Amino acid sequence: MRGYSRAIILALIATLVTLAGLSWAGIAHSRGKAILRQTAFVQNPIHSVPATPSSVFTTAHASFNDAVREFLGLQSTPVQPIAFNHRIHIQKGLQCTTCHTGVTQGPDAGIPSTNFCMVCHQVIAAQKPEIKKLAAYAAKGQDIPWQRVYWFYPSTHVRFWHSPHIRAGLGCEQCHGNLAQQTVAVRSKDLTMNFCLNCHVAKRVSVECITCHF
Amino acid sequence: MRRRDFLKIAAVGGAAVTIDGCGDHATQLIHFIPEETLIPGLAVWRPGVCNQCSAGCGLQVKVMQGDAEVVRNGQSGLIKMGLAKKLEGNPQHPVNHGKLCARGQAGLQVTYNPDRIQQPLKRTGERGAGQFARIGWDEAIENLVTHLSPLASEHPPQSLAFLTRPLMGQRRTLVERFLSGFNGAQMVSFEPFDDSVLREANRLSFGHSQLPTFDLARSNYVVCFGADFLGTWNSPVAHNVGYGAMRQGRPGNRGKFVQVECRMSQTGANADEWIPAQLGTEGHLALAFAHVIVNEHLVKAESAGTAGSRIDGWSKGLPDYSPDAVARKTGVAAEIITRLAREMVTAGSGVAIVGGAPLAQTNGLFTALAVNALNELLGGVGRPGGVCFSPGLPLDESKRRPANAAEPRLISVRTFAEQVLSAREPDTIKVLLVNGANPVFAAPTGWRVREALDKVPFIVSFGNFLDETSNLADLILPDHSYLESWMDDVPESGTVDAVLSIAPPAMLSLHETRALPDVLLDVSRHLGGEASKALPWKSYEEMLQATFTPLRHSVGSIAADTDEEFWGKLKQQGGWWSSNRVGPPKSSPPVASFAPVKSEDPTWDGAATEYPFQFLPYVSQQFLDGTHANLSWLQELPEVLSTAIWSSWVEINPQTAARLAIGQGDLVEVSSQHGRVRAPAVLSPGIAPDVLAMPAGQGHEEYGRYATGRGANPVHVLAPQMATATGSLAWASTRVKVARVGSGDLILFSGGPTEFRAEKLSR
Amino acid sequence: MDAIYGLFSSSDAARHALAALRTGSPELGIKKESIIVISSAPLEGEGLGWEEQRSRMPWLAVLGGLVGATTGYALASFTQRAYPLPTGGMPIVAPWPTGIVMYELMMLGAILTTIVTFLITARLPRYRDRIYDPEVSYGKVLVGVAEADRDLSAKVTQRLYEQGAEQVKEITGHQERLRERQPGI
Amino acid sequence: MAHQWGMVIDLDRCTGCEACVVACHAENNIATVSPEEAARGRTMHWIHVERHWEGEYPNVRARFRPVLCQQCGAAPCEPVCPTYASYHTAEGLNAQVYNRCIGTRYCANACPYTVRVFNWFSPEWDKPLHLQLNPDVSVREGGVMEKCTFCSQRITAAEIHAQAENRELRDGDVTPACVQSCPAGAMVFGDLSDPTSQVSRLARLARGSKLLEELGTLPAITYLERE
Amino acid sequence: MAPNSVTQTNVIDQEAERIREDLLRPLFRTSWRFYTVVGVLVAIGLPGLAAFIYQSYSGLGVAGLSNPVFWGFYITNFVFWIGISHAGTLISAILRLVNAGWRRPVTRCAEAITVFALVIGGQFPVIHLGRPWLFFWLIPYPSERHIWPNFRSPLLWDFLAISTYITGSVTFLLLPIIPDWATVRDRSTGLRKRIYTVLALGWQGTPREWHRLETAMSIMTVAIIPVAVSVHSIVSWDFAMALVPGWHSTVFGPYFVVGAIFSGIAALIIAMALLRKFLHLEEYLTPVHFNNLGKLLLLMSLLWFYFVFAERLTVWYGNETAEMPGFWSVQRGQFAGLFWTMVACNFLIPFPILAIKKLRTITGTVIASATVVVGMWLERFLIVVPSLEHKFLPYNWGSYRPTWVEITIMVGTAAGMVLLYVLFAKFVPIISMWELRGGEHATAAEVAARGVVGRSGAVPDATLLGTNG
Repeated sequence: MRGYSRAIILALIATLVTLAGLSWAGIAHSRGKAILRQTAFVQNPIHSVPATPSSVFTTAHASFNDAVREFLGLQSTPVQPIAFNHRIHIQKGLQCTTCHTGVTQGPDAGIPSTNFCMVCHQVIAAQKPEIKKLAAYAAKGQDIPWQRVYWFYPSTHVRFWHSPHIRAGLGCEQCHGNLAQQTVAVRSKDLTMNFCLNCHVAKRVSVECITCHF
Repeated sequence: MRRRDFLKIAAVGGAAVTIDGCGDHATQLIHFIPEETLIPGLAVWRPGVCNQCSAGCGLQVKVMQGDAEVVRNGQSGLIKMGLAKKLEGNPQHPVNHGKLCARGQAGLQVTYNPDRIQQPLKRTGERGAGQFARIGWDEAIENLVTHLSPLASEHPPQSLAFLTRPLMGQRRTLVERFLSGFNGAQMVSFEPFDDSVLREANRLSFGHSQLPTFDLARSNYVVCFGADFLGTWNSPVAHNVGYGAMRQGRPGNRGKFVQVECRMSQTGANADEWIPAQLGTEGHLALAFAHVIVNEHLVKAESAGTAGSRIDGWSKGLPDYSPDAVARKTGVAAEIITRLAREMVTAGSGVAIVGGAPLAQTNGLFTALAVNALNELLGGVGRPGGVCFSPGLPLDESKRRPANAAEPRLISVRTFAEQVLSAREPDTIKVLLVNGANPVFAAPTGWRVREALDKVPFIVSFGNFLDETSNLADLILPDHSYLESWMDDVPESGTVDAVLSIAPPAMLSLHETRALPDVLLDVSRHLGGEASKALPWKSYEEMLQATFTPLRHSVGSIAADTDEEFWGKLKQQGGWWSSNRVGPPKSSPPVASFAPVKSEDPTWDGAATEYPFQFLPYVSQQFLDGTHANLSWLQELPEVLSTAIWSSWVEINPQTAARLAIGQGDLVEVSSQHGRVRAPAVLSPGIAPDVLAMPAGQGHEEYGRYATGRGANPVHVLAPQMATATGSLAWASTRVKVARVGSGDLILFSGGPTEFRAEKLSR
Repeated sequence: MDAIYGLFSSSDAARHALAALRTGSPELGIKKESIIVISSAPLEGEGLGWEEQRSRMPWLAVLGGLVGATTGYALASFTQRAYPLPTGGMPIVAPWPTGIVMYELMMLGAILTTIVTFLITARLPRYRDRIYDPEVSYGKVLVGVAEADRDLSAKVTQRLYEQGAEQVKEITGHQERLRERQPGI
Repeated sequence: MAHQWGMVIDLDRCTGCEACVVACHAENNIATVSPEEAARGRTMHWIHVERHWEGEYPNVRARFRPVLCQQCGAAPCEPVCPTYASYHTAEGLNAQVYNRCIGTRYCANACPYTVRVFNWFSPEWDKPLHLQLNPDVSVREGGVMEKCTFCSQRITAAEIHAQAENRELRDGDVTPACVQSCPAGAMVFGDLSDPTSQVSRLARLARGSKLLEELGTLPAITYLERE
Repeated sequence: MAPNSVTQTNVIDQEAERIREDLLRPLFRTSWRFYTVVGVLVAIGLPGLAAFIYQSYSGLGVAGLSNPVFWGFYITNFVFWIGISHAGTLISAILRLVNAGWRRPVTRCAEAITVFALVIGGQFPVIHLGRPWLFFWLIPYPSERHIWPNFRSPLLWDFLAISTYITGSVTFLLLPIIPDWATVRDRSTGLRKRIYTVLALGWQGTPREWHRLETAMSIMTVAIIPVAVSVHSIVSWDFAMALVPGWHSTVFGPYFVVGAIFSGIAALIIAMALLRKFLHLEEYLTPVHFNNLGKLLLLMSLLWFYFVFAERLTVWYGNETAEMPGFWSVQRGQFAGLFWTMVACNFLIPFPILAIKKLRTITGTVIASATVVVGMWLERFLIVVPSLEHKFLPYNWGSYRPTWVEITIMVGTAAGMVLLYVLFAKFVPIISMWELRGGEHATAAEVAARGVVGRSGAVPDATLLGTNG
């Protein structure tokens, strides 16, 4: 009886030893790429250690919380520094393209700088509290830190060009809702892949994955 | 475990605590009003001038709007600004025809380098300890002016020196003018692997003291002695463009290419015939070719003209250079010599190229003159498919310097160091201005540059980076990167046209840096007097405009009615080039009297018995002389033959290695009479058994996070030997020995075996 | 649910008891269908109810397999055609891989059908209204009669004891109260 | 007829200068890893220049061959992907859809050219190197496979621009970064379905061959062998 | 006749009761040893879990995989465990199918191995993912992305096959447990009784239930064998479908299946030996079982050797450029040590032990099995890694060196497997009580002599392997 229990223990030990041997000695010997550590050196001592590379730009998540939110597709509602009123501007006859100048030419719509706002608001409605905030930014030489309303997580790898959609005759409201009815812009459409695909299928335009994901 | 990993784990652990507690970092920063407006997401292409080597290629810079973290008026914040996103060649540019080499492409990382000096620094600790305090520009300029004003007023001889890497375009003029305000100021030019021997030879042979331009595209036969012209030498992009056309640009007429060298370079790998010759005997081989050509009456000896006359015995048919005699010397079989010589002539148009290691010998000038003579004999000089010299701009060169100013003395770093170290009054040089040159890293230890710099009382560096030389500075006034400043250059070679490359800044400056020319103008204004008279312009742009608008009157790529229009188009086009090609000049009249060179063998430092190997440092494909070692793209770019990345190494012939029991990747120590260096071995089939080769560029002690402490610097073993004729460093004339010292490590991009044969691979 | 049953120590005794109950069913006034046998292991030999057992389970499994295979084909072909993405130069509905999908789903279908059929035909799970005695798990064989709301005790008890029952118990009402009955009453 | 994008690489012109490699890094936001990671063979090159030695010293020769994704017509990498992250577009591109990729790395095993690279970690850039990132191209996250796309962002942009100008794409409208940079003009890109395009004409040359042609992967890249 | 019969049955009854007590003892009595074992296994397993979390968060790069060796230990373990899983279901199904009487004490512990090996092995494809949190994209379900999984991918076949297999195996394991749970239910009290009451599904033991159970089992027996064969074939196709020299082989299907059964039997023998020792089942798991399984193992060892030989022979003889570097690296290159260890473990050592009757004892078969398990793991490793290291273009060759993460996860999951098994043995009678009738287990001779088990249409047992014990 004792005999084979010892045999089992021996076999287990042999397994572990084999595994250890595998991992450290046998597998990756010599000619492969992985020859670790770099030891070429000069005789002069290195007198200053290079700065530790700091990771600033990464698609990794800042926290576990972020990762979970992204996984679940949660996007927090943006809080704008100035309660920009879209409705009033549209009512006054401004076109979307007056401010969002990039929309007909390139991928991004763009948001004008404080200077652009001040072209009008130097005079118009200068006394209103929100405009005063604007003026204060302008006086400090600062731009307004607008928050994005529509955006995608980096892991969606979505590239979107506005201009072809505008050229195709799509109205802004197709994807952004009727801003003539909105004050501060809110995310009124859920821009899911389903949303995009339905339109692309209906209009018989490309549904190749790499049309948008590249 | 790396710190990053730790933070990540900590983040997981802390997630429960910090639920929703994380804000967007970007929103906490101030947003500045943009200083230029660009359509977001759309690229604009702006011209540029490449500064990654001295070829002077024209750039096209893709600029797109992005959010950059900058400091404005002492406040940090975010700004939407045009950011350079990609560098491409300027398609109109006559040198590079829209192409750009790997190093040129990587130039983007100069501007965005994390280790750039972002604002003026003042030394606080011991010199060389690397301790600096950040200061403002006003303080910095004031500091410099304080040190310079006594020199400007008192006129002590040799009080100021300007140590620089070879300057491009009007920068050189500006610096010369600046220095002319100081009596006895010296310009110290430093380029580790310079071509002064070739320039001198070209002056003697052809009357042009400049690097040659090759018309490879129309050449039927290229024989190259040692120059890595497709990789690193002279104007590589122009050469590649021409090479491609030579090979397959003319249907049915594929040019032949023969490379003579003892260590296969990237260029040599492309040769139809690769001929390893003894290092330093390339001149003999060239003359042996000439011998065959002349003695077989394929071409008359006299047709070599002046270039031929520089060689002793030319007119007598070069009796000393019979193929048999030369075969013994060079190790190249006589039959090969004879065959190649005949081929060269029958090919129609041929060109001989020389550069690199053969000229970095004590007999470099002999070699260069020999090849020049061969070139002239082949009839290629000034003809299609041959060699020519780029014409200068049709501008009045006399305006370069104020008439009354003395030309600053141009000396080498070696002379400078000797002067400083030997001077009785050690502070003869009171102020040293350093721009881009890094002799502490790249000059042989025997030159004692570091000791010399230690004796200079005040060193100012205009460097972008803290390198070994800048690290010794007392004051650092960081320059803009070349994408952030006005750039101009007149390429020395690479084109048959007269070319001016010029470009305004492609992007606004990212950090609180200032362009060197503008700083010098500013300083000269502060100094007043002679110094300011020589530099009457408010800005460098103004100087460039004043200098180059006269080009409007020459026939060239820009037609404009007014100077303003011309200037505007010039800025847009990224340069000016003569449209009707200024014909390549014929051999110029003889230059002074010169005793014809006799057969000369190289002198090696070190006895062959004790030091059995010839040591061949070579300009690195990734880093050139080491300037680019701080660019991560280039560190991770496999050197194409060894496939090594993030490394430096010693190349050894496999048979030699077997004899010395050295295996691939083993750590070896290479030692000469002057120093030692340790690096892993790379067994390379393309190197002569008695040669050890090592790439330059690594082994930085101080050059940012990507370069510091990485690899080894071959310069440490070099003998401070000079090429006899020019006084430049004979960097390939040291003998060494080698020994395995341990199991070293090497990072190779390719995990494959070196012995694998390609022919099995595909059909 | 009312029931009465005897516990037997041997399968032979149980078989005899079962036979006795069957043959005596008109006399005892019980239906043959309400005679129950419970054992802790499948009983060997004739006469213990096995011969009556027939099941279409194998056929159902085959049917389930067919359904699975069809599902597999439908799944593979409809989903692939819904968003046709060519890969590797293969047809959108590639025959060989679809065959594998069909095969696996066929087997899955057969297995699931078997499980479901087993549970349904064996009337499992069922936690209420069951006649059971823990003694069974000690190896006893239970033979008895289960007929709703009928008092059969005396005769059946008698008969069970005659056949060698070690114990006879009865269940009355919905509480499933167990009451042991003594022999000879 | 949809475009069929293809490339010709003239090995007689290729000098091994590796301009294409850096151009690709710059264009496609390819991360540099680190010496430690590089030592594990985890560099991210989408294109590399293979070097093969032939012969012994002194009759030694090296051959260069730039190898990038061959955009195979019958790509072994595509069908093995369980999530369709790898598939074939109508324009002949072997697409890699990053967001669909779950990181099985099966495609990379199946690829006989070993040109697929995996993000073993999420890439990082030391500040401010992130400013060099091309906004036209995604930054891929850790756990995702990537490879040469024939610079599909440039194809898309060229198509959008052509559309804006109401015209068809012309030969030469699209040049991937590597082709654009190649000093020796060794690489030519274009539409193989257009028999008059430069790439079609070159692909028909007798010197042309496909890499590992015998595997039947139908690469879209033709190599013109060195003479 | 009747009294005689009664006496007889009473004896059997007592015997059966003793069996039940023996087999139920582990369920009701918990010794310190159980807690120690569980503690140790948890202690080994948790670091594996931690390593997986670390890997998920940091990136797969913390493992030793590289370009071009994209698969390493994880896939090796996946194949290995799926192979081990063939212990049970397949063996047990075959033995059931041929109605080998001696199988009765063996089947359940074999089937349990199947289920747990699948549970463990099935984790590896997820563990090895670059973005494991998205593993559910393998499941065909309608999503707003309009995209379904790619049914052309062998990984999807894997998913389907393993899903089917695990469903089948669990069924196969659970169905015969129901009556045993009923027994436990009847003998326990309190919470345990309530749990087992639920688990027993209200099992009574009527002829109808027994009949349905046996019918279901016979269908499952027939169904599970092709499923098991298909599972390991599909696992082999993960490799064979890829254009990798050394993988792209038609023999891989049967080769993998044979290897799987081989390692499965070995795992079963080890498990039986451990159970016998620790649960004191000496009387039930007798040398006869080990002897019979040893013979099976011997057969598989020969088959395995045949396949290895056939596969190597064709590669060597064909001498294709692309295949040879990988081949030689295994035969005499850096993997030669592992290769010859594998050959020793799978053939040279077990063959004599199993072939010589005197050595085919419990100790002998266990030693042979232990080497086979190690050898089969090595075989999987040698299929996965050397081929990936040597693909078509030699410039891109690379190498693989696992890190602590992979090893920790591997050891941790192995501990998890054992833990699951230990817990199973704790909560379920590891030998099917109702199938094991009194006296039937006594000796093989008796087994052979006793013949038929009463089941309608059943083949008389001991036809195949049970007869010559």
